[in-house]
Amino acid sequence: MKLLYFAWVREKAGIDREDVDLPDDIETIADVMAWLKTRGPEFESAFEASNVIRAAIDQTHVKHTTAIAGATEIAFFPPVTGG
Amino acid sequence: MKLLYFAWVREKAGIDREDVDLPDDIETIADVMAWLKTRGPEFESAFEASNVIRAAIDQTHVKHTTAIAGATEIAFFPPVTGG
Amino acid sequence: MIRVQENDFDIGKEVRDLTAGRTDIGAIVTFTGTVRDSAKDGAIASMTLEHYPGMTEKELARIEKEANARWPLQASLIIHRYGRLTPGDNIVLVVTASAHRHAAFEAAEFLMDYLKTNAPFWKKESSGDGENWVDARQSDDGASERWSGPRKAAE
Amino acid sequence: MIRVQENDFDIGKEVRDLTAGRTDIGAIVTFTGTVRDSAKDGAIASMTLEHYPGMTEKELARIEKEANARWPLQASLIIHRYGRLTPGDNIVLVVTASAHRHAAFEAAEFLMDYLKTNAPFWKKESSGDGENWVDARQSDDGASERWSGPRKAAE
Repeated sequence: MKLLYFAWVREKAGIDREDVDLPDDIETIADVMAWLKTRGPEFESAFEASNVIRAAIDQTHVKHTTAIAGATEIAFFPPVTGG
Repeated sequence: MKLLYFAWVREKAGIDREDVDLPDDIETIADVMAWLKTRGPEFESAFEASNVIRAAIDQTHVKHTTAIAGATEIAFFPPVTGG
Repeated sequence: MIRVQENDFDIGKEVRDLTAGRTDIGAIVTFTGTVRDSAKDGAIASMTLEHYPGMTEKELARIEKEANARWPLQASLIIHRYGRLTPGDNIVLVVTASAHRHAAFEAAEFLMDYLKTNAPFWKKESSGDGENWVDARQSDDGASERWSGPRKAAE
Repeated sequence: MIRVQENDFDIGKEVRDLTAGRTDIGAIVTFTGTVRDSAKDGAIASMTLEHYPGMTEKELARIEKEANARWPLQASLIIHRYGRLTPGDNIVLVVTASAHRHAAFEAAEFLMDYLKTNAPFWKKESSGDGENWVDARQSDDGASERWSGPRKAAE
């Protein structure tokens, strides 16, 4: 699975993109974030306030409860401020 | 008194501006229009639908009931369509 | 600022001139009215705008002042053309600049609604069928009246 | 049409290109968002816009399509810049063209409200006090939600 990080999520995680093998029991965006938090202090810090972090699957906004089945690219970022 | 006419009021009256001596008993815009109508077929035609004609005293929109006392310039025209 | 002129305007240049050197503006709204080829009775060949010199400037200035009193604008501009125009030509330009977008949008809409009902312009369309004075639209009176109630929320 | 670019844009040129040769347009609204020097904690030296290449284009196209479904637009354009900008610089341009002004105004406001809440951009301000990510504003979520109710009246 391709994971992307933007803005302060990227800065805290210390990485902007990576390819990872997600554990089989991960079903939703929330599961991915919970798993990411276990990957060391940078990710723990990046996903500490996970309730404010937004996600996109294959470049479409999704909720934390959305299933990731079929996804090829998941992005995590703070609330957007376009315009 | 300086009188000005615009758009189809001007075209029907056949004149765009004139200086006139108004009779002493004329008090309001409505009085002026009623008097203008008596000045021949062109003015009768121009002011026939007097209810739709708008007026300005010294370049400010006024109502038909507005008194003309103190005016130096009165304009008559159809509803405006700026913009 | 207001201008009544026969010649055309360039939106980009007008915005640049109005906002040059300013760093307190976050939102700029422009409205451009153009001659639309949509006469009820066939294609318009041209449109002639007649106006009331003197009163036009007075009304535009009054309307602009009113918009600045209602919304926190950093800058505003109204340009209105007169004379003979053809389809696609610019008629009017309104520019409003504010710190926040809602004020800029509302002030621009307000200016246009008031121009429609208060600026002393009259339009004569020429088409293959002859000439025709454009009627003022009742919907424009309605659009203008909506601003006379309680003030709409603005940032 | 949508464009995501690092370089600046000229409002006048964009409007001309979008409306060239058209005689079915009566109203053109533009919105330009600019960098405002108004950080809570002192003067901004610069602002850097990060975005999500690929998703940005997808979201802008989706938002533009939605506006065209809701209002009778003759033409529309969204340009969004990214990279390092300084106070006074242009950030975003929205252009809507319609036969009537209310549709053009409403569609432009709708586009801006949705850009604020849906376009994947993030802004980092640099000032004398250091760097700071700009928070998304709750008022922007509210502005976006107002379009999810019954459709507003449009000509």
